[in-house]
Amino acid sequence: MTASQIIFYLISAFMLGTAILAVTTRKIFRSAIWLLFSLIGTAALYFWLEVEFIAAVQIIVYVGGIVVLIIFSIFLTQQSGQRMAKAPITRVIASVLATIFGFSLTFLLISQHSFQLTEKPFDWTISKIGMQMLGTDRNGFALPLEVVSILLLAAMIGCIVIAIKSNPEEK
Amino acid sequence: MNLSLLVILPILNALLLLPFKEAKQVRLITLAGAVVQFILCFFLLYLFWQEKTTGNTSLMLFENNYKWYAPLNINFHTGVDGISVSMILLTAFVVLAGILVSWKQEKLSKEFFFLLLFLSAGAYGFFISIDLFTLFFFLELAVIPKFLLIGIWGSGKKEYSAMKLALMLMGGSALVFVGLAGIYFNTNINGAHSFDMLQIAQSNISEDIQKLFFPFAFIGFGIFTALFPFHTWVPDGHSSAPTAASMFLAGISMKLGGYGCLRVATWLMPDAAHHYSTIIIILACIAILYGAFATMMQTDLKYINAYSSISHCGFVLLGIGMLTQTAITGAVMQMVSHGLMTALFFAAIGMIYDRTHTRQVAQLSGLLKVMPFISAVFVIAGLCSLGLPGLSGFVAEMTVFMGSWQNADSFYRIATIIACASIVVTAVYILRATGQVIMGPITNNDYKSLKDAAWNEKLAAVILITGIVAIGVAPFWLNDLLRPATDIIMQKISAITK
Amino acid sequence: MLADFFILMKAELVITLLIFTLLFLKIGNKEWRNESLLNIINLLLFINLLSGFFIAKEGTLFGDMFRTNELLRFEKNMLNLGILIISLQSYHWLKQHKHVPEFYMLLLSTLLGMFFMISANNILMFYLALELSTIPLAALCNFDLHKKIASEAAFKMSISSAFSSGLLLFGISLLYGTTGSLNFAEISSQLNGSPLQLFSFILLLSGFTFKISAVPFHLWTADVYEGSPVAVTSYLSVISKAAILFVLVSVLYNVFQPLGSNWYNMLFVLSVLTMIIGNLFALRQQNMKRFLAFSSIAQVGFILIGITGQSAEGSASVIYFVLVYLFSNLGAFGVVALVSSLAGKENIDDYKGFYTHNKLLSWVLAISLFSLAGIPPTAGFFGKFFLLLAGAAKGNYILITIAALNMVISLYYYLRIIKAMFMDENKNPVEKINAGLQPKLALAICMIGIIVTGLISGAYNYIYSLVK
Amino acid sequence: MNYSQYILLIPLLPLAGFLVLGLFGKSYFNKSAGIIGTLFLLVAAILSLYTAYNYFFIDGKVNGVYQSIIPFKYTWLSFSENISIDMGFVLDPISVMMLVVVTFVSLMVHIFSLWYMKGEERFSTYYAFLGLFTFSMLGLVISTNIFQIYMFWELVGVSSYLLIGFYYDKPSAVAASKKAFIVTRFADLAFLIGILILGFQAETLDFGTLIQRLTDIQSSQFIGITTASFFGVSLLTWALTLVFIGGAGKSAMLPLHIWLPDAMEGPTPVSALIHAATMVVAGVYLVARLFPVFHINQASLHIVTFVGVASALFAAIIACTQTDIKRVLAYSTMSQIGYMMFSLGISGIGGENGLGYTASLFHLFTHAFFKSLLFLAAGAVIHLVHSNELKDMGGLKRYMPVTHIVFLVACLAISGIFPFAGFFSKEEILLASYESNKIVYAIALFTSGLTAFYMFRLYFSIFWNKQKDLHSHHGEGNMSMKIPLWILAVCTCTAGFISFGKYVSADGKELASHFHILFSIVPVTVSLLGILLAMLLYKKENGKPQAISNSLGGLYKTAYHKFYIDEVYLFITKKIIFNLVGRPAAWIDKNIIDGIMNGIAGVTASISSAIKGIQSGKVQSYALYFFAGIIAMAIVFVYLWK
Amino acid sequence: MNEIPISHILFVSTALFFIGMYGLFTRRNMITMLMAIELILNSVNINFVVFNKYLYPDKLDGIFFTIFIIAIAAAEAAVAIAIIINLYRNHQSIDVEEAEEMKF
Repeated sequence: MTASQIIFYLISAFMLGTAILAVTTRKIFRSAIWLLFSLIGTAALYFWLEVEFIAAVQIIVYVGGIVVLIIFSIFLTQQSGQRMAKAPITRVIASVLATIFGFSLTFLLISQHSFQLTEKPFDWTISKIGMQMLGTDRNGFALPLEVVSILLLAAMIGCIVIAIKSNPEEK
Repeated sequence: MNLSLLVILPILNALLLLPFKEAKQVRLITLAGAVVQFILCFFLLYLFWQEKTTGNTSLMLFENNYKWYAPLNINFHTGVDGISVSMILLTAFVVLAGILVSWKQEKLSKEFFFLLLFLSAGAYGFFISIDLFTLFFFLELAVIPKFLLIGIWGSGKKEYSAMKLALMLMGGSALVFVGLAGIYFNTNINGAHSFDMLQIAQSNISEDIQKLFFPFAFIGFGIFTALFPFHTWVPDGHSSAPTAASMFLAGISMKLGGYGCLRVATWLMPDAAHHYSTIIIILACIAILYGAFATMMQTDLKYINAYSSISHCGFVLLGIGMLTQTAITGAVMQMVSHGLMTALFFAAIGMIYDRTHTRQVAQLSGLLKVMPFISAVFVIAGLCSLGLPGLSGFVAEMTVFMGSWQNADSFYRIATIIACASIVVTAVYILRATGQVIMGPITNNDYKSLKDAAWNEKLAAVILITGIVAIGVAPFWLNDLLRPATDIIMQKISAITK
Repeated sequence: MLADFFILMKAELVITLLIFTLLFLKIGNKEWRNESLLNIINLLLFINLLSGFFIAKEGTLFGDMFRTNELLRFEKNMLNLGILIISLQSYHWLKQHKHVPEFYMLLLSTLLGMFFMISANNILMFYLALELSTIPLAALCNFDLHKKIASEAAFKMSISSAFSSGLLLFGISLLYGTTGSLNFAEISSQLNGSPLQLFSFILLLSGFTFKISAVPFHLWTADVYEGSPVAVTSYLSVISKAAILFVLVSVLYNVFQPLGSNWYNMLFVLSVLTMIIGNLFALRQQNMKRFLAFSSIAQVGFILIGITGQSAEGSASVIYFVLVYLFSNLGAFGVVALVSSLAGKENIDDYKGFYTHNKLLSWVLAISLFSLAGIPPTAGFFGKFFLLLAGAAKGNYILITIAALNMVISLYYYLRIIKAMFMDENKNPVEKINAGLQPKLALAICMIGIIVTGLISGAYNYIYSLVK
Repeated sequence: MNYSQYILLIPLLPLAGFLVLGLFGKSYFNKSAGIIGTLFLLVAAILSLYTAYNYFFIDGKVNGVYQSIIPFKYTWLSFSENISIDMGFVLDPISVMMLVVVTFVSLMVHIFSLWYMKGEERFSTYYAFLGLFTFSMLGLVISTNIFQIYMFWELVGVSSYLLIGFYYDKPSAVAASKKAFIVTRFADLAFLIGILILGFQAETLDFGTLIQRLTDIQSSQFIGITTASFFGVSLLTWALTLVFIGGAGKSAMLPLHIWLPDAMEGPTPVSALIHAATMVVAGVYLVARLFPVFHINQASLHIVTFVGVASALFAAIIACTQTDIKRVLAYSTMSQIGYMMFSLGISGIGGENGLGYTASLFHLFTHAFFKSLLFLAAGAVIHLVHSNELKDMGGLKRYMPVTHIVFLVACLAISGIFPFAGFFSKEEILLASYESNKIVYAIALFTSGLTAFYMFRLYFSIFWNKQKDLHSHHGEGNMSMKIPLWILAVCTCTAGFISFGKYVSADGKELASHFHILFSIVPVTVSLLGILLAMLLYKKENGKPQAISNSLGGLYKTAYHKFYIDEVYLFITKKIIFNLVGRPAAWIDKNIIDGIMNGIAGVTASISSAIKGIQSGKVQSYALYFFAGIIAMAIVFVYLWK
Repeated sequence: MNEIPISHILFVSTALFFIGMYGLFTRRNMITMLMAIELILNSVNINFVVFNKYLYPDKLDGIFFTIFIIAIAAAEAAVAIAIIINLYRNHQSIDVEEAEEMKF
């Protein structure tokens, strides 16, 4: 077993472990933290995969953005120390069964599929990504970028309208 | 003559009502329109005859074919043969009488007449359609007005009845739809599917396909014409409906089913018709006898007539199931006859109900003394129902019997005998009702001051009686009208039976 | 090249322009009165609609990511029309609302998303457009800001759609893994029906059917419809569904044609389930919006039948039905919106005796419901007929029979409303509603649409020629 | 002779009377309706006498055989090339004879009713119905087509219904009319089926052709109908039996006679016309019409004989016990028709063998006169005493001398006393039966004695016996009452001298009248004995009849209750048909069939309610369902159903 | 590098996906549900990157898809959180079990 392999399994174990903790712990703040670790683990996986750009984006957007957002909203809506209520037991059982079954089925399908691995090198560079991101030709992603920008604008407007604190007398 | 006029006129008439508010204006306009339509129908008959006497032997006359949904090969194809003409005449009679009978309609009269006209447009459209799509369109068109008519202006458990009627009829048309789709996709006219009955009749649908789709079409249409055991909408629907709606329902709308069974199911799928004729006959016989016996036990006049309609419509199905020319002619005659007769019956019942506010046989008696005209109408309708010669019922039933008997096989003969037996039961229930309601001493003193029919009611009754007598005394004209048309249907059937 | 760009993306550009106009209106200093603002917006929407009819071209842009043609243009015009109708009929609700420009910005951005989705020629574009048309919608659901059920609806909407897009994404990733491309045409050429591909396709399909709320992916629908403002509900049930349906048809017919026999079976099962479950639930509803939600679920079942046709007739009938459905459902929602915003009543029981004071509105609702039920002479009849006919073309008469019988069940609950309005007695029926010009206009458009699109075959024939 | 110029007027005039009076009578000429109706009929009667004269004496006979002449025929409804219903007018001996009888008796009744029905509220309606009946009856006798006869058969049935129920506010009249119609309708059902069999096997509905084909044993039709069998009996027998049942229903033969006594609820002139002289003999007429075919199928003819004899005897026995004079007359009618029937049944064709046929129709002819006379006279009596019951009558000969005389004449006629009409016809019947079947003869003879007994029981009870108090003393009546009585009485006295066989015979050839003085001694003696017995018992009031009836005990009671046949019918209809068929049918319809339809709706609703839990409002459950859906789809579509 | 079979990496991503799903099914707090969604999206991202790198390295489709998903995830989270906050304000609870006013 090479070091690379060991690292992979460690990262994976870390990622999955924290993910499981994130969805099972009953303290909401801890849950957020475990999520943070899991996301960092994912970023680590990207590093291991040698797509550092994605790893960076992952850390910036997820860790720096979303998790912070979540933590803020936790502060806004909850006493952080409180233990969360448990889900009904039937639902838990059903969920466990569903996820395990779903997982086995999915993984069975994936593992039975023979992926045609190539030996071609995966060469990406930031400049290549940048060029394509703004390109309008065959491999350009300018249009998606524009769409996402509109989406972000709309999301922003939506958030403002909904979350803005309206004056009580206007009710 | 452009047959579309027959549809357009009532719809225009209905639309014309919209700006008016007064009940008087509304009914006058409706009546005027109906009279024009009535005349138009006779004009059609005249033209039809002229064409036929000048030797026009084509299957459908006054054909008009407008492209409608060209990609699906759906056309607005209209035309009439003798059967359609007779049905159109029937519709004209019943519509005119129905409008006259509901002359005094006060509650929401504009809506009432609007729906009546709409319903009649559906019936006319149905009978002139050659294209199956158009046919189906008009078939369904006629359902909802009935629902509203019963639900809004009806009596008794009207909502239940209206709902039941609408659902069962829609169920019927759902089955019809499957049948039609089956026919459509199994025709191949120059590489395209077709809804055109004339084209379908010429192309031969394979027997297996026919066997598959015939039941759909037949049962579907059969529900409209009270095929046993799908007849249960009939008693409730008829009895809850306002008079004119009952007349329309029994007089016209049940005929849509019979016409469809004949035109669509039997004509287009003769192999299957032949294959299933035994079942049809058994069901028809059950309907005839069972309907008659069930009628015997009814205590409400409208129920009596409704159940007797089941029995009478059984003759229609019997005639169709027998697959002989005479029987089929008889079936059509029975449709016409039953349409007129039952409309008359309902009119009479409505008139009685308007005055006495009851339809319970047990509560009525001796009406002959106070309202001789209405009683006479009632008796005439009853006599027609039990098949008195000189009235249309006799002609129709006898033609069916004659035609049925033509099948030499003993099964058919026994079926015929069973069907014949109903004439006794019919006599029993008609005479029971008549004896109780019309005859006997007046038991309720309130009835002594009741008025006889008003002019509009008299006119309505006279119109219908004229039709009944015209067929009863001189059936040959109807026979001559129908024979060429049934000939064509028979050509397809006899090709199989030989 | 640049001219091409403007012409081909005209619809999207106009919408974007509208969004930014509104943005500047909002940011600007002037305080607009809601009424005048609404009239301006309606006018703009009308111009937007008109603009769709001029100058068109076929072609692709952005390296095959975006495509347009006559059919897509027609579909976009339909959506434009729909949004205009919705805007007109929510006049009374918006009049009192604080965030009119925001409402329209969000609405239009979802519309933009739908346009991109319709025009998408790339699964990434498709996904992004889908999200663009979904995420702002979740915000829109919450636009009755102080109603708890609105928030609840919005939350359910956002979580459900996030979950569904998670599954969809997983499917897309697997699809990408098995085909190696994001471009529709290339994906199509790589499909071979291997189990993993089928699985990914199922995930993909579930994403679609979630949006059009086919059973068993429909559960969010009713709750969201009930809780949202009527305008949003009608938008959800008509426009957003319509857009997804257009895409679904084109994706299934063009991209996943190699898996045709597979998805035929799936749609068969889904449509049967959808019709039956939709009908069974619609039977028991008391709230008008919720009722319409289930009825629209049932409608989707019928639409799926049309899709199973796998022929030009099939897609033509689906698009045609969507057009009809747009008029019919918006007609119904128009009345519901009026009653809801002016009389404050949303339950079916409140509609008892509706006919006593509101004759015209009753007829409008009745005709719309008849059209939904597929009763002639309304366009709904033609729409349903063609759908079923298209479905029957494959010879699956079992499906057709089930569908035809389901139409009977559906008739029952539509008639229930009719019965309530016309037949039932009520001591306190809804008072006379003064609809005002804009909603009346909207209803008039719907009525004309319902009558004309059916009896006059032009619409269908045109769609058919486009599809062909 | 060109009959076609006027012949149609004979049936159409009464019809015109019906239409005119029916549509406008009530409003415009209620009072004069009687005159109008009578005038219409007078013309018709004259025309038919004229026709009879022409037919019998001028051009009916070709080569010594009476031909059937068809002056008018129109295809009314054609079913196929061969089978069509034709409306025609046939002239042959029996139809011409019937024409005369019907129009003549009808005319008498019309005239009589002018007095009898005077002041009735529905006077014009009454005449309208009479017109309708006369039209239908005429149509029946002139039928060229077996279906035509069926149509008019039904029409006479309905006219009879209308007339029986004329006093519609009397529940008993309503019930009687209903019963008459339904019972005969039941018989008509058999008739109809018989027609269907005959018509289709013979491939024609035309009488002439039908008889010709079915009597020609070489014809394919004959072979077809005789070889085909159903339950081991040949179709021909079936058909004829069924046709006969039809006839038996109308002619009130056992066991379908139950309607006839009740039918006496109608106005008495109506009973005279319909239920004595004309309609009830339609069955006889029908059998006579088809006689050649019956003759070739002896089995069915035996049935005719048997039923005829049984009815004759049975009715006579009951008649002896009844106390309602109209009922007595009704049973006597039934008995006499029984005579006619069995006379046909024992007859053959050709020469002497055909005596029964001739005798039967002769009796029909004479019976029409004396029985209508009896009824009209009875009507006069009832009019006077306002009761039908014998116990209310007695000693009336003082009050109504004319009635008394004519009644006596009629009684003598029916008892078969020389020289009254009944004597001749009855002697011929007895002779014919004597020659062919001794048992029949014996029963007939006994019945004849009974007839004399009960008729004179009636006569003596009404006109002699102890005088009862009369509440009204408005005399016997005016000329319009007396004229018909006199005319009929004269006919009763003279009709017997017509040598009937010259005109009517089974084969159309002349049949010399047989008149054996020796033979008639026995029957006349028997009749005289009957009269004597009646005289002893009823001429003066005494306790003997009561004593005799008491001593007969159960037998008398049974006869008095008409052998309980009514009760049997009542049981069958009320208990079996209504309770075991009608009620279950209605119940099944309401509960099972309708129940299933409603059940479908109910099941749908309950399924809907059962699955409502899916829509729990919990978004996580939704997600679970969502995912479960995907899994299910994946399993099904990836693995199971590709 | 290549000594790790692709299926192992896919195992990890799939597992992450289902862990997220489990969280979504069972967490009663709305915000934690949102977190579960993030896990799901993450697993998809891994898939894309892996497929791109191992199977189709000539184009950068997977990479781009991942980038866009991350952007969308942010937008989605933002809107969802806004809604949750609004709900909290109106209702004082973000327990999903209590958001079930509309049902059946």
